[in-house]
Amino acid sequence: MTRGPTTEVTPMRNAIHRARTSLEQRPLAAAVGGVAVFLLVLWTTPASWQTSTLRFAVPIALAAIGGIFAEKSGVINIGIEGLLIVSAFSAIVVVDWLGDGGATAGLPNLWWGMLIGVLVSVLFALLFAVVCLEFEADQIIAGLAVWLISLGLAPFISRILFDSPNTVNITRFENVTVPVLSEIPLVGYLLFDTEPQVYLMLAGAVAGWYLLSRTTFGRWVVASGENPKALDTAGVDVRKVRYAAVLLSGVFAGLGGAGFGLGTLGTFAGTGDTVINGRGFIAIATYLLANYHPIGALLGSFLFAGLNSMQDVLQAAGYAIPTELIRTIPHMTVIVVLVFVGRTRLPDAAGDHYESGDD
Amino acid sequence: MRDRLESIAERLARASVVDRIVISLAALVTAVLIGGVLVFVSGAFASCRTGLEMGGATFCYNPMQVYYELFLGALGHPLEGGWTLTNYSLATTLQRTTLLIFSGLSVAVAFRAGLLNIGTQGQLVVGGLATAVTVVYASAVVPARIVLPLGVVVPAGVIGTVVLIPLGVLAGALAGGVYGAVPGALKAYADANEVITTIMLNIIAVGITSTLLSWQFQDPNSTNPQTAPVPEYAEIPTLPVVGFGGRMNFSLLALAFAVALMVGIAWLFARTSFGYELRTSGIQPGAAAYGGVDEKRMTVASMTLSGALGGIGGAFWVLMVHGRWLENVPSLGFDGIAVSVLAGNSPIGVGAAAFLFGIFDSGGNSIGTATDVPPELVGILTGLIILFVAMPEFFRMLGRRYVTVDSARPARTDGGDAGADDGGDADA
Amino acid sequence: VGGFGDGGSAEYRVGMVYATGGTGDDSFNDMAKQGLEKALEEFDLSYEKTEPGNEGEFPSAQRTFAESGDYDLINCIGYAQAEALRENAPEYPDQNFIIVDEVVDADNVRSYTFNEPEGSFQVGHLAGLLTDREFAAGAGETNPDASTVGFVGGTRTPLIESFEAGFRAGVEYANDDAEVVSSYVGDFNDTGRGQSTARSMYKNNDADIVFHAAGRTGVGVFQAAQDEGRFAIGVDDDQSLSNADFADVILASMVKRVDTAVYNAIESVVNGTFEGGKTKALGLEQDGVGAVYGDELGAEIPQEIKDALAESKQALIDGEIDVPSEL
Amino acid sequence: METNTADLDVTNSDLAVHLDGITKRFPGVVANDDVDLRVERGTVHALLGENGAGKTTLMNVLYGLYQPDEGRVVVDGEERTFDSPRDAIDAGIGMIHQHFMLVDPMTVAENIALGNEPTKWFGMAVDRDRIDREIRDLCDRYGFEVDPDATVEDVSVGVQQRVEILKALFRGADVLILDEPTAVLTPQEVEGLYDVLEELTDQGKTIIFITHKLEEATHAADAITVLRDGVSVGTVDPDRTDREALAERMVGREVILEADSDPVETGDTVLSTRDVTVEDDRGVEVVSGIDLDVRAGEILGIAGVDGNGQAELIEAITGLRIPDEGTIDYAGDDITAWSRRRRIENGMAYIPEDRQERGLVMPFDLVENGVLGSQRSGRFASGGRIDWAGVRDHAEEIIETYDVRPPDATAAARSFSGGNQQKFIAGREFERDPSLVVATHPTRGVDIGSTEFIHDRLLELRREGVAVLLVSSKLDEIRSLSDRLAVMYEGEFIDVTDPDAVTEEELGLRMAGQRPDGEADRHPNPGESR
Ligand SMILES: Nc1ncnc2c1ncn2[C@@H]1O[C@H](COP(=O)(O)OP(=O)(O)OP(=O)(O)O)[C@@H](O)[C@H]1O
Ligand SMILES: Nc1ncnc2c1ncn2[C@@H]1O[C@H](COP(=O)(O)OP(=O)(O)OP(=O)(O)O)[C@@H](O)[C@H]1O
Ligand SMILES: [Mg+2]
Ligand SMILES: [Mg+2]
Repeated sequence: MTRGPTTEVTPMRNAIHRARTSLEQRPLAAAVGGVAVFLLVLWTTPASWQTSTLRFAVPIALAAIGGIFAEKSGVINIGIEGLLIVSAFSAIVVVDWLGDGGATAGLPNLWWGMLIGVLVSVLFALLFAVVCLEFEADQIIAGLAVWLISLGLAPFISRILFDSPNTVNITRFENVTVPVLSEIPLVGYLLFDTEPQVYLMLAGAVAGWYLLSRTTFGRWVVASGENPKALDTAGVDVRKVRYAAVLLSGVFAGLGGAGFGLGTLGTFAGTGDTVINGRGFIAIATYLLANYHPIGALLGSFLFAGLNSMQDVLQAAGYAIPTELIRTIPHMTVIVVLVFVGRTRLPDAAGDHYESGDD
Repeated sequence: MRDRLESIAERLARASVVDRIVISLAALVTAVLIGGVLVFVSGAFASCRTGLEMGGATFCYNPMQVYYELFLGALGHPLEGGWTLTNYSLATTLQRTTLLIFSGLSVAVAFRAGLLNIGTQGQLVVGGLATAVTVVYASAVVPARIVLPLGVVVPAGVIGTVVLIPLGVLAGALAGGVYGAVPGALKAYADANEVITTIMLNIIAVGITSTLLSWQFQDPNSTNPQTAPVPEYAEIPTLPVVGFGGRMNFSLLALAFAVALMVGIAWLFARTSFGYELRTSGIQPGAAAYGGVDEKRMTVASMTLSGALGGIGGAFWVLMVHGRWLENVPSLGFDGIAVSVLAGNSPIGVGAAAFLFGIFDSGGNSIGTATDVPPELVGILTGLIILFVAMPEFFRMLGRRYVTVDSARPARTDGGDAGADDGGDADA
Repeated sequence: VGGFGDGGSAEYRVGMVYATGGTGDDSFNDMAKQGLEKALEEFDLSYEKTEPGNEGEFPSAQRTFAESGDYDLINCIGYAQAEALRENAPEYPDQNFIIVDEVVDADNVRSYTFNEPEGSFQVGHLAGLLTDREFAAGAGETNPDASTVGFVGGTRTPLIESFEAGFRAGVEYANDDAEVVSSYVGDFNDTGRGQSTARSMYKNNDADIVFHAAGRTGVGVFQAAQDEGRFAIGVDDDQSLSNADFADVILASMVKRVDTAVYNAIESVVNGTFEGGKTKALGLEQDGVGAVYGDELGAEIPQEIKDALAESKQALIDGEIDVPSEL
Repeated sequence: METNTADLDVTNSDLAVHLDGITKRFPGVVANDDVDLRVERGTVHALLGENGAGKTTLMNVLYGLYQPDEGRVVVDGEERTFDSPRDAIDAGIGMIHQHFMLVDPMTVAENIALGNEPTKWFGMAVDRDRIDREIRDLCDRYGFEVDPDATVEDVSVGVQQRVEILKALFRGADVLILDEPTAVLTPQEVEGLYDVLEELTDQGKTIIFITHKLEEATHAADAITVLRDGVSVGTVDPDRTDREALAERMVGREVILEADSDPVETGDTVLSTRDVTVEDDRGVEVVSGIDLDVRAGEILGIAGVDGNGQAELIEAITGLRIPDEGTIDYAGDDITAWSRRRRIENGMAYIPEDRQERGLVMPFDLVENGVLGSQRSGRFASGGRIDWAGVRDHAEEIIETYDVRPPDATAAARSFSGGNQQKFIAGREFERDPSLVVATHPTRGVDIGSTEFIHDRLLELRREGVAVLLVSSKLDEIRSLSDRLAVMYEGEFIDVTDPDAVTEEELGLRMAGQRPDGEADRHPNPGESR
């Protein structure tokens, strides 16, 4: 996107890089290790922190998975922050409009909100895709524009509808308990007695992983980002693949934004950076950290969401910590992660426009 | 003769400067049009006592009025009675213009070096605090008056102005520069993507400065999160005769300084070795390295310069606008991105774009007070402008549709074509 | 160029400069707006407003109104405007201003302050009494094993800390053993963080009741209360009415009658009785602050508790109880 | 123009491909002008022509990447319109591009199946077993050896080429187009390729083989069509023609196929490296303990197949890469730790391998490009300011002397053709008043006229006592110019010799890793691993 990679590698980073590669090569060991760490964390931390973490991971994880598809296909979508904003906002507006707590045409209004939220997000992604793929816009700048437009549009509409940059409150999703599974010790209450958007996130991560690594489409996405010309000459329309990938990033980000809005927030605050508050950017850092692995992105989102909820827990527990400084911990983490794991290689053609027949 | 004219016209059309200006203007117009439609349509969903009845709906907002307020309100409504040049709205517009020139230049310098510095905001926040703190502490040690050899007594105020303002600006530039150098170094030596690090550093800047504030620099006489005020004489002085009055918080001197800096940066790019190396790095890092540019150092240097410019922006925000540092810094740095993008990263263009966004800011206030249209409209317009500026192809395509430019482009002779020697078939 | 169908001009004009966060916060700013709206109905009045995004915009927002000279009164809502007003008021000696929540010493400014610690003491007293008992109403119930209550603040400023100070004093007055946990989210608009903070108080600290002074962030506190089946106490407005969705967990609200202040100021301008240079302190006695029981749950609160509160109210008015305004 | 070859008549045979009157124009260029091409089934058909003659363009038309402005495409007797490669693939055409179209981080199998993946579970998953099975079948049938699970970036160029061929066969191609398939191969690998082609034609496949090397065309093809400046100048039978006649047809004039360099007095050692070891971006050691000396007035050539460490060695010498071990001495100074700028300032000129990435700033005009590298030298700058008037004069001088066309110093570098770009770079570097010239592939992609000019200037500099280090993969070029010749293989010098003392065949063997003393080759299968 800007400068190419530099040639030097710090030894520290090399070690981490090697560790990561070796983990990637031994998925079973990685899985077992991951589960062990996971259980340890579950066992030693308060339950309220765990549920908060899970809920706050939703927009980060799903936006990150969406971002993976776009970027893997060669389109850096820095506008996912904007997609989170519009989807969360429109979902809540739709629920309020159809009637809080009711159902329309047999479908609960909350799910209508979800649907429309995703749709709006996809529309914005489509706008972004057209601008980048048809008109050869610089992806980073177009992405920033999408963010800025969303940042203005949501409170703008909110003021017109509600006479306030903040929307009304709606009744949020309720917990869905899976009968037997929720009885599993340690993880049952967390993973199988939770809200729909959390299930969506878990399913989304698995679906994202499957789609990317097991299907034809996934292979095309990878090829389109690494060497679009190769894909083109293999008879696949690169443009279509990129459209699909960017729209898919709209779907995932939409699920994340709408799920977060309907399941966790129940209201949309439009002042400042809005209630999304940079979660889309954290999502980008998350998938870079995860080296574009959807499951990795899920785990990474736990890290960031967990750090974020940690401060609330610590404060409530009476630790006198300077809040302002604590708030920056996740962001510092992002930088540290980038510095030490920065070897994440961007897809070769990421950020470049591709025109079939160009030499 | 016609050929000649055509070739001149062609050169003009291809000249990138003209290209950029046309595209920027087209983007502005398109964004304004779309914004107008948005305003009009959204008026149907707003509630108002009286509005335009059309097709069963009531349209509450008049886009013409909105733009009237936006553009002319920012100048103080020159078409209405009782207008004076040095009015408050225009002062606000120019105040913003001045500040946006600094942050726009900051972004432009980095962009030209191929670095997307989203971190001007953070650099401005940090630089501003450094300025305020430096000036507040230094003003305590500035001597009350100095007696020059001839017996001329220079009062503290004058000394203060002459010493403290440059000192404050320098402090801002230094702090901003260091804070810009950080992502530069992370990029150069750890390959950390600067877009992400600068976004993060913006948030971290808020955390750090607010912690510093509550730890040490909070004005004890105030409950607002802010530093103690700098002495009156350390604020940027206004030109009493031609300028805007003191309570306008705008100084023509500051604007002049900003413009001078703008010209200086343009000169740096065009005339100096450093500027040449910076531009080369931005366009083609491989070629820059080949040409003897140490890419890592250039990354750090350009980010430092960029940060310093952001820091200067913070310094002027402190010294010209508030006379102190406040915890909630307006989004001057983010607007700087828009300014620079609209200006095509050209330093001189930054001046024009800054004026436009100055109008947006001040006119935005006008919209907020004089109409019921949500002032967030300005944010949407900014986003739309950036979006359209980012897609020059869109306007080129439009242009090609309506202005037929047939491919009169002369065929380039392929020098040294072997066949050419003995009159073999020419290739075109 | 005017808007479509511009109405005729009214006799009086006021300018509103809202506190950051703006209208729609369901508390402080909306209270001011209610006062304005009441005045709009009763007088031949028109208004313009600005909603500055941060403190830096206050000086110019106030000045924009003052420069035009068209306004009979400029209402500056929120303590954060005091600084700017201290500079501006002398510059425009003929312009009438009011400031809410702070005192500005100028002949053309009328200041309205509220005794937040007194009101907070009242709800603290309520919380302290309830946390010890077994009490279930609406969607919430207390946990009789633990006597913990919580406080969630917006940003950590002296004003918000004075809420906590009063609340703590009230809790202690009711119950020496009750514990108060407190947390400042750092934002008046982050419902998400409000939610997770309060949830942590309910779940980890076994808090029964959480009082918030956090603007819109407080919505998150109500959500957490509903999720966890506990109680919350609102602020500024009777939030069991303004946020009726949460009426089943809002025990009470510490109201602060900003609307009264705004309305009275406008009324005095219309009547020609505006008194600049004076401060109106609104406490329990003036009904400027106070505990208002929740619309839905109020009826279920035991009478003896209500009696105790009435008693302490009188004691506060009589000055028999000293409430700290700082932590 | 008199020739002693008889044009082939292939009108009435069984045609696999018939391109009829194809014209393809680009802005300012007619790349193909009414070209006819008839390719018989089951044969190898060579398409011969100079750089820019239009060979690739013609094949891109056949492969559906370009749509012809005029003319018909007939495949298997049926007229077809290919809107995209997809259509061409469906019609049984496969293309192996000049630059391989492989996705580096994907595996061999993934690349082979790309775009044609068989699926299972109603399209829900790629059927990897089936892909593996089919690849194994293909390998058995045509005698290939590839590891389907290897990552493409880890296998040698030769193997990558097999992968490309397999990719075409995998989608059932009957006609295979190979665009300059030998450019990146060692002579031995080229032989292997010929075997593959034979195997393929035996099984009924048709091959179109693009090259501008005469001997390849005559050696491998059953028929040769020559293109010149976008025009077809006839199809000939290789058995009834000779190299000189073909060359004349291709170039349009008589060609001298040898450049000569008479020996010159050599002076002091200008450049010497000792034990230089370099790692590439991935941390793999690609240059292992190289010792070399270049004296004033001498051209030291480095021959070798691309990717054997030449690029990294040169980058280490010119200051673009830090060697991990060893020292580099230049004009008596140890410059190992010197910056690139300092090396430039001390008279090191460098024609880089990649002119468009490194040698020129493409959007800058030639004036601005003329100062690249000298932007801080006293000649063009003082006090940090660049003297643009002086720079402009300099650029115009280069343009004039080196016959850069069009002679417009204010045109952007990217608007010049490759050959003219190269001439400008050569001019800029040669006119630096250098004491050492490092030239990498100085004539790659440059036509014969410009090549001669650049060669002449190099020899002239050598006569003036400049030391020259020349890297090239063109054997004839490097043999005729060099005074001494080093052959590089897997990061080491296999041999340093007098170029006249070895035959082209011996050179080929050394480039494949065989040492002159007959010492056993450390890597019996040179191409397989890097
Ligand atoms: N996409 C394009 N746009 C403009 N001109 C082009 C394009 N592709 C090829 N050309 C021009 O068409 C002509 C023929 O090019 P082509 O690539 O077919 O040559 P070639 O015979 O394959 O040469 P080489 O041996 O160098 O590969 C050249 O002058 C080239 O500049
Ligand atoms: N993709 C392209 N788009 C536009 N113009 C192109 C493109 N490729 C080549 N050209 C133009 O075609 C012309 C020939 O370029 P190219 O480098 O292919 O020529 P060439 O035949 O290889 O020349 P030379 O023999 O000098 O290397 C140039 O004027 C170049 O600007
Ligand atoms: Mg070719
Ligand atoms: Mg060429």
